[in-house]
Amino acid sequence: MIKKILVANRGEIAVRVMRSCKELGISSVAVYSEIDRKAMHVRYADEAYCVGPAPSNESYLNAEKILEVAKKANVDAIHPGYGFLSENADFARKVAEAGIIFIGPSPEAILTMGDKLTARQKMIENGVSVVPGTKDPVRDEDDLVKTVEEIGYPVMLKASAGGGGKGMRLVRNRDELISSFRMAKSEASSSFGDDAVYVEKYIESPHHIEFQVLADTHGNTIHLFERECSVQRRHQKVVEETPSPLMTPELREEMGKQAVAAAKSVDYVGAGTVEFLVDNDRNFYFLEMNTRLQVEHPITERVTGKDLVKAQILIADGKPLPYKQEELSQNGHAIECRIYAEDHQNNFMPSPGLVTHITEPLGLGIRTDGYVYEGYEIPYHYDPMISKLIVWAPTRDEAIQRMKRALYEYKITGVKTSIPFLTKIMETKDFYEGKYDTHFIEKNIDTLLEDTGCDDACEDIALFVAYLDYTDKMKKRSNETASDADCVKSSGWKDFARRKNVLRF
Amino acid sequence: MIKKILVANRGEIAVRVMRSCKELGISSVAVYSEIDRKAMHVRYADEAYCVGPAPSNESYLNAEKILEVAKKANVDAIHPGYGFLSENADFARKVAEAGIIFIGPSPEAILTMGDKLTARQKMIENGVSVVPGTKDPVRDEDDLVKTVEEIGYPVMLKASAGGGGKGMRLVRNRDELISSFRMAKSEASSSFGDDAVYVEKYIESPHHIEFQVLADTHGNTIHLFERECSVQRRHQKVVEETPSPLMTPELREEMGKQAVAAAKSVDYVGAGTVEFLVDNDRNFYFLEMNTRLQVEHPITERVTGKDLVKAQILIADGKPLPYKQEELSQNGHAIECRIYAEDHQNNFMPSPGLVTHITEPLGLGIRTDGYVYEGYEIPYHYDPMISKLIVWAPTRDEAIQRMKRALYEYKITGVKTSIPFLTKIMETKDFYEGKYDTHFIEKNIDTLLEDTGCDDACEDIALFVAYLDYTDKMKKRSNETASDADCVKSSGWKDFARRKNVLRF
Amino acid sequence: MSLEIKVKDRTTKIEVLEQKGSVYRVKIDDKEYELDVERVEDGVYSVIHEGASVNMEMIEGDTANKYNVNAGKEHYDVEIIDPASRYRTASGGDLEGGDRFISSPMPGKVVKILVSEGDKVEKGQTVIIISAMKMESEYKSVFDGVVKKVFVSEGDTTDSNAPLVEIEPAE
Amino acid sequence: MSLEIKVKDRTTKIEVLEQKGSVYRVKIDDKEYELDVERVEDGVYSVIHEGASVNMEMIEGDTANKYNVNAGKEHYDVEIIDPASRYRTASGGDLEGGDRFISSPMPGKVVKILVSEGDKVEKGQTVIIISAMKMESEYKSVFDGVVKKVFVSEGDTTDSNAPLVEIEPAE
Repeated sequence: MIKKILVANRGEIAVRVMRSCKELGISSVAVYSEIDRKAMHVRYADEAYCVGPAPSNESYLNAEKILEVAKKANVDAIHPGYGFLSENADFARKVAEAGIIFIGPSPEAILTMGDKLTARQKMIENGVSVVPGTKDPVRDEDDLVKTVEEIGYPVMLKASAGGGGKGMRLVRNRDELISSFRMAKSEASSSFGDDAVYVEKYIESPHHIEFQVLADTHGNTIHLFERECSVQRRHQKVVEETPSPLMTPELREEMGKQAVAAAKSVDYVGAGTVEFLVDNDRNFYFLEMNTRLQVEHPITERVTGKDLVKAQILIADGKPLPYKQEELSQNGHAIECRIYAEDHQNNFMPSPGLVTHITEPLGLGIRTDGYVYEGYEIPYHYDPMISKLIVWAPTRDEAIQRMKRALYEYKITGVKTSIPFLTKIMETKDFYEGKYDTHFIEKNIDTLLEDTGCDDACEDIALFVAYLDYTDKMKKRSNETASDADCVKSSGWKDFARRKNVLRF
Repeated sequence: MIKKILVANRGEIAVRVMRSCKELGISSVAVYSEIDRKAMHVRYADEAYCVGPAPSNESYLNAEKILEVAKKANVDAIHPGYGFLSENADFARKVAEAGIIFIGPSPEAILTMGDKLTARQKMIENGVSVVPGTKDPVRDEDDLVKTVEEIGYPVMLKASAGGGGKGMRLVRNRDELISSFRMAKSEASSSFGDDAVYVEKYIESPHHIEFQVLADTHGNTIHLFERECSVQRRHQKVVEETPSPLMTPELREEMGKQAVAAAKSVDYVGAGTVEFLVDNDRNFYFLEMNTRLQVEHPITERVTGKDLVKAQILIADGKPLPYKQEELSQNGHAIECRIYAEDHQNNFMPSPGLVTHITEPLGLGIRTDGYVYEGYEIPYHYDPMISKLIVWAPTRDEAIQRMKRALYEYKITGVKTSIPFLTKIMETKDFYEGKYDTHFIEKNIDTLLEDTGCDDACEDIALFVAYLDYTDKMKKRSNETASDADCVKSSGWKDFARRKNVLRF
Repeated sequence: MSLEIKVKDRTTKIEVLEQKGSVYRVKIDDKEYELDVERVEDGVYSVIHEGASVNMEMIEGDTANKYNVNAGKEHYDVEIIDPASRYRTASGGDLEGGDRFISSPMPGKVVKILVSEGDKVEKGQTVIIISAMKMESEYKSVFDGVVKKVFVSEGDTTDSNAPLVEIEPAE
Repeated sequence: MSLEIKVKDRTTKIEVLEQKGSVYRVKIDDKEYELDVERVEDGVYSVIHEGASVNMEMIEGDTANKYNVNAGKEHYDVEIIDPASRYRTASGGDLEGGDRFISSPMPGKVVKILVSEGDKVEKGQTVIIISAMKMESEYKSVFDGVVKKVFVSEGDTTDSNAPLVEIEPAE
């Protein structure tokens, strides 16, 4: 039986995994980089060991060192979280070779799903829909016409050697096909010295919808319904929700079946996610499978009531799944907002630094998974995501209202965060009507970045508070200068940090 | 339509009500006493008005002043929360007379349920079980035998003029009856100069189980199942859970019916709670009806998924209940722990003061309803409850594990809290086996107060950390003494507060 | 620097042998420890000892040299015996005779005074009742003695730690 | 004390007429306000203005006299024009010419330097690329000019606000 788990990760996911360990009475072991000594996962764990300097490749990606700690601390299993070593087949193999349970699928499953072309081939063999197209170049114009007619318009012509939009042509009908093909070839030739062009179905208004799957070592594979993840910026998910506003019971059943088929095709074990592209007509295509826990798993937990990390541990321990497909249902609606330390008004620049103050939203239907605390300095070496805000309500409308309320309550000072940007998303018509696809942020970027001014009085008050804070600060600082160094230190983190800056400049 | 609500309360419940207002797009108006200027409900509200000095009777109980603010702020309705004016029929009447909606039942319903004897009579008339007994004195020994046989053993003989245990006799069978009756009479006579004695059914192993009811102005009255509240100290609830471990589907149905009948007997409107005593044989008796929202309402919200404050507002607005009895069900298990600022090792003495640090528990299945924040000074004028911790899980076992995890995460420094005491409750055999009644704390008090020592190393570490903190503090303080007053102020709340203390002593 | 610290009935001596950044090598009575101690928040410490991660919260007592240490489920009342008596001197109060003065740790209202000046009192006898946070607390004498002074009247509002009643111990 | 404050394109003058505890009577340009302002937490203020409860968070900018004020959904970049220039003098830096120095608000790693000393640069031209938190950011010149000094090399780790490149504006 698993009694001690090493969590090979940091940040919110490390803490989240340890929470489930604690509820199961399992000891948790943290690993940390030198800069993370004060990080929450170190404080939360029962044991903690330093594995190297701040850069990830010298610490959280240092498989050898992590394995060494695992053996020294005598752990039964390793949970990789997401990111870092979570989809590293080599690491999974080494863990197993050391006689330790890797909480995740087999190295073979990781490898197969990690390679796009192999995965695509595997899906085709197992009856899972993929984006139609030829991965081989089309040379002949008659072949092209035939192929495109099989795929159906619109299609995208792409240069095989291509990239950066060069040699790409969107073709909406037969009339444009041949001329576009010739232009694409000529452009490809002049750009890359290779005129090979292939064809792929063009998905208009693509929705990114994924299915959560769980598979045990006894041959049971189930799905825990979908997550809608179309609110993305540069392929980075920003808001997720479940159920998807686009979903129908029929589509859910069909996609769920294919998600299970995808998992079974690689003898998948553990928790995984099958990602699909879905168009407005509800055609769906396999995109990829993530062979680990996802950032957005909490919304699935909230509507199904299941603890996915506990399920992972149970499965890794060789237990059969404690619930069957037909026992699962979706109760109400859940939305997750990812809180980043970033400045959306300045090109979404990351904003690490010292967190001087946090107020977490509380009350009915709110879950936060975070790891930063007051006085914690967010390091610049890692991901800028500092917390996840998950709300639940019986209906989607109420969930959106609740999310707005929670974002209003969430106060983080010291660093800039994506909270105001997320609030704008909740207020955007396309979002609250549930009519959005992966172009949503791009399409609405002007409104999303717009500064809603308040009335003059509100602006005047802001000015006065700035005035008060400033004069107060100046008064303090001149006193500090007059007194000794120890006193300055005792006047709190923020002043101390500022002093450092001042001296550095 | 209700667009603006005044919340005539403070603390966590004021904030909790405002949260639902915000989600409904309703403006909230706070009232506050002079000492509460920085309290969370003032910060949370859209508007805030001072209504008097710190003592409750000069501020939160000052009906005239609150009504004045309500008129000035032009509110549509007043939500009284719990405590303070929430069960004051006179206040409810005045609010209505001012043309403002009182979010609660009619003054008549409040009055009827507020008087124990009237309520008892009303229940008897409406077929709701009450604790069997004679409220009139029994004079004749033959009458006594007959009455007691109707009630059934065991019974309690009580002096009508009595109090403090004098003239009270527990009678378990016929043999003891007459001699006990004579002794009770003689004791009553010598103690109070009045030998009148009456009989009441003695409830062994009493469970305090209550039913949440909701009634609209269209004649719909439903219940939202039970809450088990037997973990009490001096009639103060400490832990509540739902479902009750004692409950059966049949008992639930029967009690639910009587709870609805109790509400209907007074034409109840709004959210209310019908409290019952239940014995180990699952006989149940009406205790009283609370004509307001209860502290422990969140556990009902969690298993039913319904927002009770929103329901209250909807009902007050004249809308019909949006759900029917048969649409409601209990999903999983919820437990609430009340966090008090108190020192359980020192006779549960309240421990107000400056909160220097808080870490709220986060993650799956956790809800906290609080109002204190870092740097907030808990005033000694009001209730010492600082927050409510509510957990949910699919099963009772998992909910207890989760509660233990959440209590482990919950860190409040500066004041002593009931967190360690609550942790002990979760670990007590009677509790986790679900076999407890209102004698639980009394029965287990020794274990609950016991100090679980950890090993020597742990104790030594504690000593060393105390040593470090102390020497660091002394170093700072001697520096402060050397510098000017402004600098001391800038060195933070805690030192400032301590300085005050030092000067006072 | 070496200090004596009292916990329960035990008095220990603490000596820091070496410090490198946050890592301390210390001697507590006869045992040596290597402890990585970081103050992560106000009054909150993260300690790593031979791989074990331990969290400690320091709740200051009535005086600066007293702590209630919260180490998860365990609580220790710890008192630092500081030979330099820096705090006591700085405070100006007569803390040595602190028990003579009955005081309440929190502000409150005087509900009832059960003694008068000159009254004899026994150890454990309730002297005064203070109400705070909707609860009444009884304050008792910790020794046999005589009431020397009553500083407050019934109905008074009192500050935290303000002296309420002074009792002179019997010889 | 009266100070000038800049927000967006507007420069306002603030004058405190009267202060009673937390209640201030102030004149902002031509308007008078009575504001009850309490600092409730570090950088967090509660303001009551004619009954309206408003919360403001003050996020300090690159220099002490700059703030990003968060008032719910609204954000203001506010700059205080302090005639005493206390901060600037205290800091010892030449903030008046701050724009000459390209710097990153956070520590990071120099990915690429696109200019050399002596190069002419145009307004908006990318000068250096810094990587931090898994993201690369381009830093551009804010005026036409000439690269006077490059303080760092590719691959260097840099501190927050450390000067990276100095550009001398064209006349």
